[in-house]
Amino acid sequence: MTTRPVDAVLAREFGLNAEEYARVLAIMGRTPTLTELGIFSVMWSEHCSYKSSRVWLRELPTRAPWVIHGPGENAGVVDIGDGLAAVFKMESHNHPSFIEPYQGAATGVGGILRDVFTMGARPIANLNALRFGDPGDPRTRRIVDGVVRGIGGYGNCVGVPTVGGEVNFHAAYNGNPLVNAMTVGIAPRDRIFLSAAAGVGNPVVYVGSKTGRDGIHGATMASAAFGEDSAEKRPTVQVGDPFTEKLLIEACLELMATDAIIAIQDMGAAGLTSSSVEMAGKGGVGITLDLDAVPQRERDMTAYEMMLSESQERMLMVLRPDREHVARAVFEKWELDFAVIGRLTNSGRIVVRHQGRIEADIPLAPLADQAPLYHRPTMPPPPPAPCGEVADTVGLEAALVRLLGCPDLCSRAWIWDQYDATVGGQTVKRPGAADAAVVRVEGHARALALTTDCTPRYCAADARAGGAQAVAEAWRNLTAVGARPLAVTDNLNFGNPERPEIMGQFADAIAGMAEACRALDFPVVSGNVSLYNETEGRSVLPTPAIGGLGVLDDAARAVGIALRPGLDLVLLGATAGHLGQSLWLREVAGQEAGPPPPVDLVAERRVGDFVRARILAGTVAACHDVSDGGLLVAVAEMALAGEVGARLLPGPDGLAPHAFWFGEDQGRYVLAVADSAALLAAAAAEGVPARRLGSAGGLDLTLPDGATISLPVLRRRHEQFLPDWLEG
Amino acid sequence: MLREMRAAVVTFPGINRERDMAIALTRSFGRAPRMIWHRDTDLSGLDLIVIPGGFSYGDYLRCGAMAAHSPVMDAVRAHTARGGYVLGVCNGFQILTEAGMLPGALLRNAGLRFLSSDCHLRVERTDTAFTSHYQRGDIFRAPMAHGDGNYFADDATLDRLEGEGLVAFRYAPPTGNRNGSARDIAGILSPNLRVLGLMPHPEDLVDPLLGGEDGKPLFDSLAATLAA
Amino acid sequence: MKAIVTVMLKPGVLDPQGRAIGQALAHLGFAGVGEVRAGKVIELDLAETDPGRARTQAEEMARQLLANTVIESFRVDVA
Amino acid sequence: MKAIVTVMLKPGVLDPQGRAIGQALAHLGFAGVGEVRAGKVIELDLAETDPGRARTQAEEMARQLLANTVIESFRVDVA
Ligand SMILES: Nc1ncnc2c1ncn2[C@@H]1O[C@H](COP(=O)(O)OP(=O)(O)O)[C@@H](O)[C@H]1O
Ligand SMILES: [Mg+2]
Repeated sequence: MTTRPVDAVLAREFGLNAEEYARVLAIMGRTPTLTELGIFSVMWSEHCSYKSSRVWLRELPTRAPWVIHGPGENAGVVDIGDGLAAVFKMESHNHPSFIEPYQGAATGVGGILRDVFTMGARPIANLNALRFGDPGDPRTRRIVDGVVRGIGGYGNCVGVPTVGGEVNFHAAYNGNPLVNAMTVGIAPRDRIFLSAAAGVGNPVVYVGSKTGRDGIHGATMASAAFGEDSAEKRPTVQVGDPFTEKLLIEACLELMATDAIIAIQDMGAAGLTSSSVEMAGKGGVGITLDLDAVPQRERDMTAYEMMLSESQERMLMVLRPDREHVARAVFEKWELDFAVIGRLTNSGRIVVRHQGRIEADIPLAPLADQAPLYHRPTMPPPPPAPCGEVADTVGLEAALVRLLGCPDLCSRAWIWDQYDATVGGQTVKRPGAADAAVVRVEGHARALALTTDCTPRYCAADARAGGAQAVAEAWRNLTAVGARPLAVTDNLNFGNPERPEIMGQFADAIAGMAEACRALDFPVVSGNVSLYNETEGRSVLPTPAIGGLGVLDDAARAVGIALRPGLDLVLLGATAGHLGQSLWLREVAGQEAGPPPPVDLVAERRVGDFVRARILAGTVAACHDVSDGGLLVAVAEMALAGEVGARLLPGPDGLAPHAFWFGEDQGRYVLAVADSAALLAAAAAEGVPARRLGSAGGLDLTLPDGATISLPVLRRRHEQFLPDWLEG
Repeated sequence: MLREMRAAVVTFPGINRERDMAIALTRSFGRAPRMIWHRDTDLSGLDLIVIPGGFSYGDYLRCGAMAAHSPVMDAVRAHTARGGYVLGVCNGFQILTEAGMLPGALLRNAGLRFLSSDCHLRVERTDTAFTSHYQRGDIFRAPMAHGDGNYFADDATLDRLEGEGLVAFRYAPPTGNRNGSARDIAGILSPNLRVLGLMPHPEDLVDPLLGGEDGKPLFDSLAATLAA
Repeated sequence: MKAIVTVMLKPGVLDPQGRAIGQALAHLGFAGVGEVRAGKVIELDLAETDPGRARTQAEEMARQLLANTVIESFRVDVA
Repeated sequence: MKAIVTVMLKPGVLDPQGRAIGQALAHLGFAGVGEVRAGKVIELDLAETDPGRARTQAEEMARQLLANTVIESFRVDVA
């Protein structure tokens, strides 16, 4: 290996700017070694240090009586009753999924699973929030195909059902798709495992797969320090091994049933470095690592390579010394590597030894406390101009058919048919069956409701309104199945934070999210920030994806969206006919314009609480929130799900039909009930706007203007886009 | 009183539907099955051995190939030689064919994609321990979730299976045969009718709350037979 | 020694993967592509240094595990 | 002509399948098996009759479709 001097130039290539490198020199009091520089560069990277986002993330509410652990742990933890906790988080794998869609998405799923089971929870559900480029872009098809196969390939194999998600298409994601994966697990509430190391002298133990040269810090690829064959030796793409992950889940859970583990942390980004630094740092202890003991897949790996490798399916634990043999036996049973690779010390330093040399010796406190923190300039984006009156030139029927077949609204069955949604035997509401997935807790009546939501075009037009809307929609989707919304995980996908207009979007989106979370008692307990999502200077749409979790005390109370014959349809919530940023405006009128629909958080809560109470009272047969595409799309989706038609009444006087049926006003639900009079009366009594829309029956959808569409025709339109495009 | 029925679920590294199977068996049998790790080879005193679904050994090389060589499979063979019952579902079916306990093989789905959705199965015979609680010709629903469920055997084997009435279930409308299986075969029996292998998952449809009880008669059939 | 075991579906067993590859090649504009068959290759590092014995070993591995002779045939190359 | 494209994971890329096969062979009692790598082989019937041109064609197909050159390398044999 040729060596280059460690200096400001190399630091720059490792992603540290001059000021940051000066800080490294001050902390070290000498020139760092290559390994030390590597450790600083990954710990102070945007991904690990949140240096651009931290000041804003503080604004999010994170507490509620039911929150057990908020942000700061591997995943968020909330009390769900029966002595149980739900553990959940969302994480992005955007860039790897562009380079190698299958493995990028697969390892994304693997990583988020580890964040959850490292806390002692058995994963019970996966979700995925996906944004792809324009279907017309030649790259998009390959990316969609690979990402979907990768998510299925990993999730199906580990045996965790994939129960929900969302998909959008927009040219802004050409060359930069977003792949956000969410995992939810269940643990006894008094058996949550944390990462803070404790007990000087205790063994530091490595388990899982061997370490190879996978995914070593992208920055180092640019360095010429490694000779000609560096590209061959250091694949930036990691290959996932879901089989090993499955063994790792079972082995960890088996060991967690004993008292052997003091602290545990998965090796995610920056692998051994971040796990050891964070465990020791959080526990306020020191740590020594002996890299000769690390299980290695390849020969002649350097300390630098081992410390920065992102090989998958690995965990780091601190064990009670008298239980080391118990742990070893468990991992041997599951045929996984197990190695004592270090000890905790009282030095307050991380000391890395390799082949008789000290390769790194860094004080931990300043590595954490003096990590860069930026108040980057923000430029508030201009408020969107109103889009004014837009006349309807096509009528309701043509617009409905076009909308139901468009990429953003067409059936996602082609995708979820590749995901095992039933493994585990607890899936009460599968993809497509309800606004949120519902998964029962094994052995209990109780169930979790799960959803992911964000409408990036709203966020692009007005990040604050869009941020609030994403939270409100997640809350609404949980409410629509009858669940009590508990908490949120998020995945904030934005462009380059060094550009003030991007930082402005980021700050605004957080402000909107915070406002909605507060108003809805819906705190953020975990999350992930993904910045620099841009290609050729063009940023993705601001996409603060929200993962919502709620609870149903009795899974049998959950309702889906499927219509049944003979029921009345009732709309709850106020309709102003807001067409700005609607899909009707984009797909039918050909404009992406106007402000997004405003979210009235007080009304949101009033309507939602009313809907949930009716569902839990058992008077609601089906419920669907009104979102993308508006009211008529929601009704059509209910009809298709139930294979039952409906006859619709005219909308209110004074509102253009297309505005009533396709406007995207927020805070609305369509309910199917046997007794609409009782529902209307109850709504009136509580000040909730309500309106009877029509009744269900037959096999046609009859619109208020008399037009009739048969469900099979509508279904073909709804279901054909993805298979035609991807299998053709 | 009913005789005590003894069922066991055998698991291999990578199996992931053992819990689903245990729940279904417990529902029909009134008691939980024994869970057996593949390194244990003592299967004495058992009436029914179930090999559940999943991705044994990651489905690497060929689905079921590595599990089929596990020591426990010799014990499963001995169990059938004693006249014991064996049920293999999905990966379990693949393991039974790889072990040579059922004929044929499961190839990649014809469309080359993992298929996860409900399918419909027609019951071809009802005079077996696995199907007595169905009516002949019944069409029932079961979730399927597999990438390699395309049943293949040479024509002579297929003719023999049909001639001897060893086809237990076939894919039926409305969903039909989506994986390309020869002669729509979804499940087959051994000549003594004591070994059943099938691709779809009746164990995931035994609870009205989860969408229906279409799979329950299979487990009720077994419970009734074994209690007799 | 290195033994290379190539496993192909037997003639007569439908090979949807081969067919799909053939179609995809045609879509990409490659002309003159007839039948396409897809198979597996397994490279083994064997401690055995005698080519004949290495071959016998690899053949035994193929028969027992690497190929399913109901549907597949195999070929062993030793280098 | 027949072209045979062999696609293997690049050295250094994790090969979980190869690893699992190696372990299974060891469990079956085969001793002396070192590293195992698993790959794909695609056999193409080409209308092209010139070996050089057939190879060039097959290499182009490998680059465009048959191999994922981010993680895989390939070899073409013409017969
Ligand atoms: N990538 C995906 N994976 C699994 N399910 C998905 C995915 N995308 C969408 N779905 C499912 O499709 C259904 C419709 O999604 P969506 O239109 O986003 O619902 P809503 O607008 O009500 O939030 C939901 O059940 C959702 O979980
Ligand atoms: Mg949504």
